[in-house]
Amino acid sequence: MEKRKVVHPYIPNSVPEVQKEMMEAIGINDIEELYKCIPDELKFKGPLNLPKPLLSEWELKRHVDGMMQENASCLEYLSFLGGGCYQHYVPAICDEVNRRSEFLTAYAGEPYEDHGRFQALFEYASMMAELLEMDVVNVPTYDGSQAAATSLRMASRITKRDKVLVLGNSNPDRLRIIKNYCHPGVEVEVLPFDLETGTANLDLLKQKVDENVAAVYFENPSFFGTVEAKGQEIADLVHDAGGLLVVFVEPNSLGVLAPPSRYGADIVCGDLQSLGLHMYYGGARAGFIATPDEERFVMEYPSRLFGIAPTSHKEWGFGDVAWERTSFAKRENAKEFVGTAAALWAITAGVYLALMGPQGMEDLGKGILQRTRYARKLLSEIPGVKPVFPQTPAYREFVLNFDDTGMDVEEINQRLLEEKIFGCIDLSKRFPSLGFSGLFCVTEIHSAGDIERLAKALAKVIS
Amino acid sequence: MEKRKVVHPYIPNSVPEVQKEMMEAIGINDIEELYKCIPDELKFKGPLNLPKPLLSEWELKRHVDGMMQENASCLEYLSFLGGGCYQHYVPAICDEVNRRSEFLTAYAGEPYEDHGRFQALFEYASMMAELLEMDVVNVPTYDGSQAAATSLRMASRITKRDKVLVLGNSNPDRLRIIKNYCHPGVEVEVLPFDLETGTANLDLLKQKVDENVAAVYFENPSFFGTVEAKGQEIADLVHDAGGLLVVFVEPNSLGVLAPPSRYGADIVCGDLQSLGLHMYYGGARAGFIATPDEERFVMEYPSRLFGIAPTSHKEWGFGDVAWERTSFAKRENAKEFVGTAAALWAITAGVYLALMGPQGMEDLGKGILQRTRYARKLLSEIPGVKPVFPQTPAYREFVLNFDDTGMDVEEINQRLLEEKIFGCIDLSKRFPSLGFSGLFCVTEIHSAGDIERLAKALAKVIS
Amino acid sequence: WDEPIIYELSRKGERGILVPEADQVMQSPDEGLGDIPEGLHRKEPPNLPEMGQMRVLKHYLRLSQENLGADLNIDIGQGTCTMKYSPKINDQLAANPKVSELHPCQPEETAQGLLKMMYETEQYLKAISGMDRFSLHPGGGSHAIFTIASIVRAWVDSRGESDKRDEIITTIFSHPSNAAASKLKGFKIITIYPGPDGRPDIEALKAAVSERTAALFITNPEDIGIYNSRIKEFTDIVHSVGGLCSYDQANLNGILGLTRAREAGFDLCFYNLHKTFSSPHGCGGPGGGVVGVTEELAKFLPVPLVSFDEGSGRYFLDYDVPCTIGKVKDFYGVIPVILRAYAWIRSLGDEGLKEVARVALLNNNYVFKEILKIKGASAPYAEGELRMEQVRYSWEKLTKDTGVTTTDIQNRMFDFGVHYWTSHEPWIVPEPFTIEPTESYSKDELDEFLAILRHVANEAYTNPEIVKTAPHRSVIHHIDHDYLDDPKKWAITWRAYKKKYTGYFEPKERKDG
Amino acid sequence: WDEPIIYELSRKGERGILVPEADQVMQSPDEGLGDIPEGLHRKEPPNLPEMGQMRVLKHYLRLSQENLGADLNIDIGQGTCTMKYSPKINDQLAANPKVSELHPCQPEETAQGLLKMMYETEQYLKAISGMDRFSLHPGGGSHAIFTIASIVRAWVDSRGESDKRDEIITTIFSHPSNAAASKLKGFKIITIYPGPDGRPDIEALKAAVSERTAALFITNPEDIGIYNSRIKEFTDIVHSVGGLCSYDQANLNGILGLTRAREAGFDLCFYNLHKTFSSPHGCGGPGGGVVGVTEELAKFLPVPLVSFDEGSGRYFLDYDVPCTIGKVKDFYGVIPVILRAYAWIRSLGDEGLKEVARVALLNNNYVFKEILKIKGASAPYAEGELRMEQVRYSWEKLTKDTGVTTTDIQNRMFDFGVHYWTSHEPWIVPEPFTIEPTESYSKDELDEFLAILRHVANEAYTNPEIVKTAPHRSVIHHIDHDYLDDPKKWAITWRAYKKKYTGYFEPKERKDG
Repeated sequence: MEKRKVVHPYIPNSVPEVQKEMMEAIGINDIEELYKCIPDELKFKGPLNLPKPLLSEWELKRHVDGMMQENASCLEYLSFLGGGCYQHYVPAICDEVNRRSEFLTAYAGEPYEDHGRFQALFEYASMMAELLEMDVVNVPTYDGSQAAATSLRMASRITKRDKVLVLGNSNPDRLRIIKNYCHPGVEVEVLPFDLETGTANLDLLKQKVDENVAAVYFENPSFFGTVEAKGQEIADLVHDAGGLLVVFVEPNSLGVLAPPSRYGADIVCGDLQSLGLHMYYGGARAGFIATPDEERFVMEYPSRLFGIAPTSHKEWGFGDVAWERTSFAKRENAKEFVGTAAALWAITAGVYLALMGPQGMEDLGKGILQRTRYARKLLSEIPGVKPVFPQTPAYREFVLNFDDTGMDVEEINQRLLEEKIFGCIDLSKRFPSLGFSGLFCVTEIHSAGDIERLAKALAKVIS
Repeated sequence: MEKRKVVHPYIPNSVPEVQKEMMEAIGINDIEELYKCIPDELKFKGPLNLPKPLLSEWELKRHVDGMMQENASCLEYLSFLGGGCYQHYVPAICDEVNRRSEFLTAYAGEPYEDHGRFQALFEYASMMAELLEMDVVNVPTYDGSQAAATSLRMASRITKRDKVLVLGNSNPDRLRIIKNYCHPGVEVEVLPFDLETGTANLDLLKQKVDENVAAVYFENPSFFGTVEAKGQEIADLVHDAGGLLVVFVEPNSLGVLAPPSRYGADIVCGDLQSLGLHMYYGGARAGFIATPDEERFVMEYPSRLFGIAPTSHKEWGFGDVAWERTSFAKRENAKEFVGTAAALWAITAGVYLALMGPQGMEDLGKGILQRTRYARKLLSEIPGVKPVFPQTPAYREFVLNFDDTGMDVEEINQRLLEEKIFGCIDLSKRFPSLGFSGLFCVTEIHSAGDIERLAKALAKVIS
Repeated sequence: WDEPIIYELSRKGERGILVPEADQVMQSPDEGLGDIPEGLHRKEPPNLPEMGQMRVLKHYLRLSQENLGADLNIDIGQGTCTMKYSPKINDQLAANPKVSELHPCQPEETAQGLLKMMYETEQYLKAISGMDRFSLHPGGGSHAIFTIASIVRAWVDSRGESDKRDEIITTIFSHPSNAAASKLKGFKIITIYPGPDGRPDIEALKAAVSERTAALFITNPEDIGIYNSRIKEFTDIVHSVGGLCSYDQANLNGILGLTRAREAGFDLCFYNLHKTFSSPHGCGGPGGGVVGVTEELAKFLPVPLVSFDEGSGRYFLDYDVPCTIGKVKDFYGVIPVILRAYAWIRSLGDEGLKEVARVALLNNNYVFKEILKIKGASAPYAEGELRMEQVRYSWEKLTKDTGVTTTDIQNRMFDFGVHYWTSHEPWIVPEPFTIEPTESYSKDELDEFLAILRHVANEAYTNPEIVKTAPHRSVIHHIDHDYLDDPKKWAITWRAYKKKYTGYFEPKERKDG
Repeated sequence: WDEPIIYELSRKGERGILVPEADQVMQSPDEGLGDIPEGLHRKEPPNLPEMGQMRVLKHYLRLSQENLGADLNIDIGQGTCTMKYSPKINDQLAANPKVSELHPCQPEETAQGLLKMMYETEQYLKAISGMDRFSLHPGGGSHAIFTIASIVRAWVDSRGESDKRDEIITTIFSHPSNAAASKLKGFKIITIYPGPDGRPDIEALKAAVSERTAALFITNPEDIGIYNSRIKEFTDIVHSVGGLCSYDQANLNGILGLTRAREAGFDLCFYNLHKTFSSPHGCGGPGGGVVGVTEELAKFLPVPLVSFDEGSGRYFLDYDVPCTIGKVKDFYGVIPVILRAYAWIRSLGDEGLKEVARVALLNNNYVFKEILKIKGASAPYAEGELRMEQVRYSWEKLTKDTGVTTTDIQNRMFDFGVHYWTSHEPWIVPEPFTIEPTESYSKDELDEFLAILRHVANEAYTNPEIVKTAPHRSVIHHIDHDYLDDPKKWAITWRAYKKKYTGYFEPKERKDG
């Protein structure tokens, strides 16, 4: 019995009769003639070592969903994990919009055919600009870390200096990305943070900032959740030395916290994940960069920038601003490089901001501050648990120390897991100076009951 | 502390300032003036006895999803339940299309604004027509049972007779719907089926069919899954007496089985659930009615019928055929009544048929026949289990008898449940003549492994 | 898009999706259909289109874009239908596989979440209506009316009055299904017309009632948006002759939480879940109708109900309904629609639901005032009074002045991307249109709609031709209606079309030739 | 739609969504921000639009309809980008909360399904490429190139040749990021131009290589669709001077399963998951780039890799990469994109993947033959030869004949609802356009696209004005590009617009006034 050729739903012209017709039009007898330019010794002749295809959708779905069944999600477990990826609520409209075929499958169309995409991205930039109080915002980069690294490269080009200072209370993985991205060409020096407060060590900064420093970089809130209150002093310091201040900020804190532009930041960057993106195991990221509307800044962006322009019929038109900066136009003579990054997430973040509005962002920020305070206080009351940086205000995340419990953080987490709780990020190895410490995170999705459940479980685990 | 008024996201004009502005335009001072026409004694003044609102989406989602978490779905349990609602695979495109805002939230627009809806429904009817080999298909009714009941009412009006005969191997719930729908005006007599074969008792029919009978009705396959092979004899019988043959058919069997029009059916009806609709606990239904393109049939439909028509610019136009039949036009002088029923499910079924094509429907039907045979055989080999109607071919469903196991069906099901299997529909009470019997169902989603898992569990349970 | 009929896209051999093959062990050695008798084999494959998956998707995406859904336009032109916002979160909740992949016959212990949701929904509906028991089964408003008519029928029969009580009274501004479904259940229909204030004439009712009266089926406020303040007198009159009163509350939006069926003296009522309770309309369903009754009539409801067993703490399907009419719908109701309604009620609560009604009234009366300022427009009946949640207007004067009809206006409104419906038949109000702003639209959107309406009305006076020849910007142009009403010409399927025509509507054979 | 800028839709006080309030116990008695120092309080709320939920949704739905996605049009006009069908089932699989709601730091034992998927994906990519190890981290093709450049940099540094090996060779028809990202990593760029047959000039390569050569970054077939049969010679030449060879396989579609990077002598390669492997393009990301390397270079890959521990039977995040360049991206890669690629590979298997390439070639050469018949069109280089998966064409003759440019043609193509892109800069090929039919379109759709192209080319000869003044049916009309390049005029946000303009582009103050 001859096996019928599979006509695959994704490949309409795998129908043999159609292929024959098309081959005739081309003037060949065999599809293999189409790749006779590949030398025989380079032709791959064997079967690829792949599993049997799952030809029907049902089999595919059953297989993949079955595999994913082995995961336990943060909807099933109660999670207090943060450290750069956050479980915020994603409004249904965000999913609705970014799953629309028209946005999901569009790509590089021109303003005339993809007017909606240009407008949506312009509006995204406009809303971010208001949140940040900056006049220029880019079409996003791959992630916040890329945005941070590029911000520092931009600062280096603008100041024509090749050294940057970054605070040691920054996300350590982000610093690895920055270091690789800046090498070679820009030297990255990491400055220890103040062990007492978890924030900048101003004295040290005063020593370090000089006329070779292109920029000082810090994160607000820091990796530890501590809020940096000395922004203006740092800005003054670096500005006096002719350098720039680069701040990585959590945009969802800006309903209540002052934007970095208010304390002197020249370039502000960050990640959009908290603005309407699901966590996706850390796989949904998009980085923003914001600057003043000055040529010296704008011309150093590697990213695409969408501007608004008049049309012959008085509509709102859009297009690429200063295209000639980009590697699309200038190859190796461009500013860094640009490619397909994360536009859909920017549209989504725009939807998020439009839904939230000023009041929503304020409610969100306030609610997170309230929960952070409550959780830190409640957990710190557990015998053996000590708050780290207790005098420093915290946003969303905070550090607890377990030295007095006689248990290490891994063990505590393991025991919490049995209670269906994802506990904290273990800081012991990466920040040995903090002892056996863990980073906890709360967001607007946590009710008082959730936090109390954690407190109870933690008390039980370490008692 | 005064509580701020909630401005609800679904009610933009709940903003107090806006309300004030609008009240001024209307010339009132208080919204209550708008319903002063409601007499005071009818005004409801207390609070409605409702739980506290879940104002944020997150709380709502957490609450509802949490509640649904108490359900165990047929993706988690292995299910062999049928009996009128079937677990077939729903292609992703079906969901994609029926979740599109443009289809989901459209309603009663005219052909000029909702051209797409009219075309999609016309195409649905066209594809069903081909599957059924009938020239007229309606915009669907609430469900297959409603379609069956209306088909019988139509037959009564066409023949001007007021009695219908229905076979007792039909879905008993459907018969309840038919009886209520036909009362008063049309007498419904249920004829016992042949206990040997589970199909029509031809001798009995010969006695019963006379010039008072508007129609004979049977289901193919029957409620027991048995395939009725005597369709043409029954058709001849009723036609000879001047009546009509109404057949309720499973559309997804028609890739391999002959459509009822081929064995003399005058009106064919059924449900669309098997064509791309999720089960929804029995909540996704749509009924179709198909007839020849003859005025005496067409003018008796209560449903809307969409026809194709030319336009002034040679496009394909659409519109309502013979609108004056409907209760929208004629109130109590119309054919039965019509209202919002299940249009979206028809569009979905159309998508399903377009995806499947002739080959897909054949593959589907063949695969289900193969699985039905395999499952019936495998399970019948278990000691104590006897096939019912063993000589009659079956499609998708079949009946097994457990008299020899010493257990009743409820108990067997309960034990299977412990194995995470939804076993069978218990027929013991509704069909006592079949003893302790259960109705099993297999579809294309069942692999040999699934069926073997059931066989193993069943053997274990009853041993 | 100039999208062809799907059959024009077919190419032999293409596949849209593949079906899971039976494993080897299940395949028979022969290629045939096993024990299926030869005569039942399908000889020729069904003539379905053959298309790759992407092309199927593209076809339907393009068709979808050729629609004006409530999500896309300012959908206040479809009066009586309450085209409000259907929250996307509720669609998401209903799409949960823990809802969509449940079988109606699976053990009740494995469907407790869903049963609880149904049970709770009933409790909320009871609170909103004052009724004692609800059935969630019906698939829409007309189906709910049919269910009510079936209950009235069973009630009449149970009293041995089948031949005596055979009349149902309704009003001309109540939905046509009130008359049609009652007729189907064997009742004679008496229709009451409005008095000068637009309200059903109470004298006409008094004249109509008798010991033959089985029931009154009435809406209030009716489709014209005027609340009948004497509604309690109406129900009293019907009760006085021993009849029942059924309240058509398909659209409850103007009085939600402000007044209830119970206090107005009704024995039965129903709501459309796809109107007041926000489930989307789906191009005409699936919707949901829920029927509420007093304790006395609960024993007639269709089975099963959803009840709670205190002992086991479990919800269950309750078939213990002694005089049940049986069933009206497969299984237990339109679950995804019921779930959406549940979620909607939960998201708003007591105050929110009342705010819905209040803002629906506010929006409507704002629009009402503005439309009355448009030259050529009027709102018959009850002059000087405000309206409830909608208004039936008339272009009578405009038509007289300009020859432009409400249908012309309709076609022209499409050019501006908004939906506009005339009204249910018969057109008691001449050249009617019905606007129902609901609570979902902001003042700016209402103003935009009004601006379009004003513009088109002005065109009727200044440039009537452009209105009469509309639509100009639709996907298609003027449709020849003759092809929809003439049995020789109509084609309800492509199969029928191919039998009657070749090419573009070229008749295959001369008629009467 | 004539949809305003979102700020024009704002109405003070409206809300789009509500945020879960902190429970009473968590609220502080004061209304303030607790311990946040006064100076860090935000004084004025951010100027975001205030809109009801339905209006936000409507705004974005309308904008979405103003796009031509691959799902909607015959998207073969975007050559080099492989605009193939992205199966909807894969979107559905990626939306599973068991994927979307995972935190990257949750215990590995609770993410085994996902880790296994990532591990298996790597195995498939190894089979397809012949490479020994893959990193799934990069967020797109350019990012993958950057990662490769980082690895080359680390490799050079590790050999103590930082100052010596400082040149990277690429070709003009390779993606611009090959040059740009290498430059960023401190290399000098040497660009090879094509010989008369369109293939990179091997003599130029020979002249370019030296002990300064760090690596060759090359595409094959290049963007013009011509396969370089001597590719092995190229890699041999570079190896002979001790350099590495990196294969830009962003677009693998023409040779998938037919020939591999390994056999062609490459040390590194990468694929774009949003091209060949079908993940949707998302208006320009999120995409995915995966980097494959030989065993020798695996130690430089970014951390973590995903490995399998035989002992415990568990997959884990493997940080044991001795010379790692560190990290290039947050966490572990674009998970929803990787999952789609996994599903796509699984749905096709060995034979299916090869059929993809075969049909991509077939479709392209069919279109190629037809386009060459169009007056004014040509395909420079390699005359008489067939092409691989795409072709770079030229309207040079048409422009000479009629004055109509490729940009004019582009604008006119939009009027017919299809996308058409010119080409990457610089335009070595005059008046270029690049067509890549992929395997996703049926012959009928290719014919439809060709018919439109033919029609527009014909218009250029018969009615050039209509082409030059296009688009005529777009949502908007001719855009003044001066506002995009002049710093005084540009406005990249609404905030900037409001500072520079009032009304419709009325300057706020005279320049140089």
